[in-house]
Amino acid sequence: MSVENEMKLEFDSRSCNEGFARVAVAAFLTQMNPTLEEVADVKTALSEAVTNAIIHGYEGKVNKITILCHIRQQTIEIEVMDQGVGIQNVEEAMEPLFTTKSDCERAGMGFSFMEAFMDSLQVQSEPGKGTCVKMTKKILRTENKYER
Amino acid sequence: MSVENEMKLEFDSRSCNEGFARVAVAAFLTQMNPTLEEVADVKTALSEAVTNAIIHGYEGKVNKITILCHIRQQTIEIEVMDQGVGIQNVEEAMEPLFTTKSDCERAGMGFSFMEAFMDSLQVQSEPGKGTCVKMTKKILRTENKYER
Amino acid sequence: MGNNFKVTGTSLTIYLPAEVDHHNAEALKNDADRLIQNQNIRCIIFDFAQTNFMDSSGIGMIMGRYKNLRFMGGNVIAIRVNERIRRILTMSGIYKVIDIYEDIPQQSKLL
Amino acid sequence: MGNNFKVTGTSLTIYLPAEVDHHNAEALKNDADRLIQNQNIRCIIFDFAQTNFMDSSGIGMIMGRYKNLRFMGGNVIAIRVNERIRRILTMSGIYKVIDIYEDIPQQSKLL
Ligand SMILES: Nc1ncnc2c1ncn2[C@@H]1O[C@H](COP(=O)(O)OP(=O)(O)O)[C@@H](O)[C@H]1O
Ligand SMILES: Nc1ncnc2c1ncn2[C@@H]1O[C@H](COP(=O)(O)OP(=O)(O)O)[C@@H](O)[C@H]1O
Repeated sequence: MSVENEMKLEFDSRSCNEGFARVAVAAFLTQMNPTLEEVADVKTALSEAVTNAIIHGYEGKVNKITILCHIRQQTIEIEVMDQGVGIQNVEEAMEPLFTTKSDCERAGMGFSFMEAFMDSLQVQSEPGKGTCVKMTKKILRTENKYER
Repeated sequence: MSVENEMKLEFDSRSCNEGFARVAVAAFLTQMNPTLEEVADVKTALSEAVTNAIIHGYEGKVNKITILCHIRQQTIEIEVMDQGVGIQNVEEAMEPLFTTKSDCERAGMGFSFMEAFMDSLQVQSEPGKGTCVKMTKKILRTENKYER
Repeated sequence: MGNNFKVTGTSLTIYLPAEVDHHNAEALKNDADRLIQNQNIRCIIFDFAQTNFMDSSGIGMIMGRYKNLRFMGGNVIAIRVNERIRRILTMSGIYKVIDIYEDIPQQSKLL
Repeated sequence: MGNNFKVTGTSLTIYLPAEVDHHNAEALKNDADRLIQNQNIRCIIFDFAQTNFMDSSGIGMIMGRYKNLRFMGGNVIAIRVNERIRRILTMSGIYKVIDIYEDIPQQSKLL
């Protein structure tokens, strides 16, 4: 395992890329030798952020989503960015069950899941400019030779 | 499956990212519903190009490698780019068994494998500027609902 | 839609895919709702046997079907959930309105 | 290095990882060469039972060990290769100098 490593992923905001994004980030995470539980946690949080960019940020229109992953020592930092509509009131948006798309059967639990499964969550957003969700998680296990 | 989809992946030229790059591209490919054989072909060709960027392009130094994948209809196009030392004589470099790093036990088969496993291969390179390897492959199978 | 649905009387079993995310949930929703309307469905069984991933889009999808059915006096249950899925269901609070069974409850009045 | 190597007399079995690429090959090389020197190894068995991926870096790694051993009058074989690996070995031409067996040849003079 490198103590420092970085990757950037840019893709179309199509729902068929949600699974792809999860696999790519999980594969990058593997070098930290995480538990299955930790991988599942990261995949869930990432899935929420990417889905939000597709549904809320770009409202279904095709545009670019960027994921930035940075490994530093035992911590993975993940940023999910869109240049979509942005969020008027971030504090309100982050409240459990809050959703602006209840007609689309959104549960309003995206941010709650991100908070529950990661160690930290920061949301930066500007209406009309876009949204950046930054999450970190400490991965506890250590290196395994010849395995990734 | 979208008839058109695109992703860009940028990562450090560390050997521990070779496996990650393969998984990411394979995951992107999955939406085309490829056979296991086709996935293995693409992974092998990609692995050759990424390894070359790490070993030859950057000669072991840490810098950025970019992978661009584009799906158009039934064809996947993959570009692997580095801003490394470049190739003096591309034609010669592409000859089977040719290698400039036989001391590192290189088999000189990277380009041969890329050609064998993909439908087309184009290499653009400028000494001192870097190298871009562009490969395409037609994926024959069709959509499977609910699966990726 | 083929293997993803089974109708028995007024019961609909939905065999969920390996990953229930926004993409897959959208596709399921449309097909499920067509069946629910056309076949006068009163009970939905979400079968998680193949599922190892679900996020909050899955919760929204289940909740949506629950609301539609509840409105007509129907029932929704979840079966064969693994530890991870159980945790997601628990965190979401959806377990309060949807029962989780090991397998299809044979004697149940639900079916 | 633990589970990746087994020495029996002057034979070294190398249990290759799931993916033999440049990254994994480099790590294997160093450990293998240390054993080969210290234990007076005369035969290397590359065991592909766990391997489902190999690229030309793997070919270079096998070829390198072959050259070292050949120099001292030794032998190199590959066992338990799947269809994909067999194709890679065939394409590379390495099968001309390295024998491929279903499993460890018990009666073989090689061992
Ligand atoms: N990337 C984004 N761009 C714009 N708005 C967003 C974004 N992410 C979240 N939001 C807003 O925050 C609300 C709450 O998000 P979340 O907790 O994920 O619930 P849900 O996605 O189910 O609505 C959303 O309904 C939306 O209004
Ligand atoms: N990205 C690159 N940057 C610079 N040189 C390269 C690059 N890719 C290939 N080469 C040159 O082409 C040669 C042949 O490449 P290849 O067929 O992959 O064999 P090998 O990697 O085993 O040497 C290399 O030895 C190297 O000199």
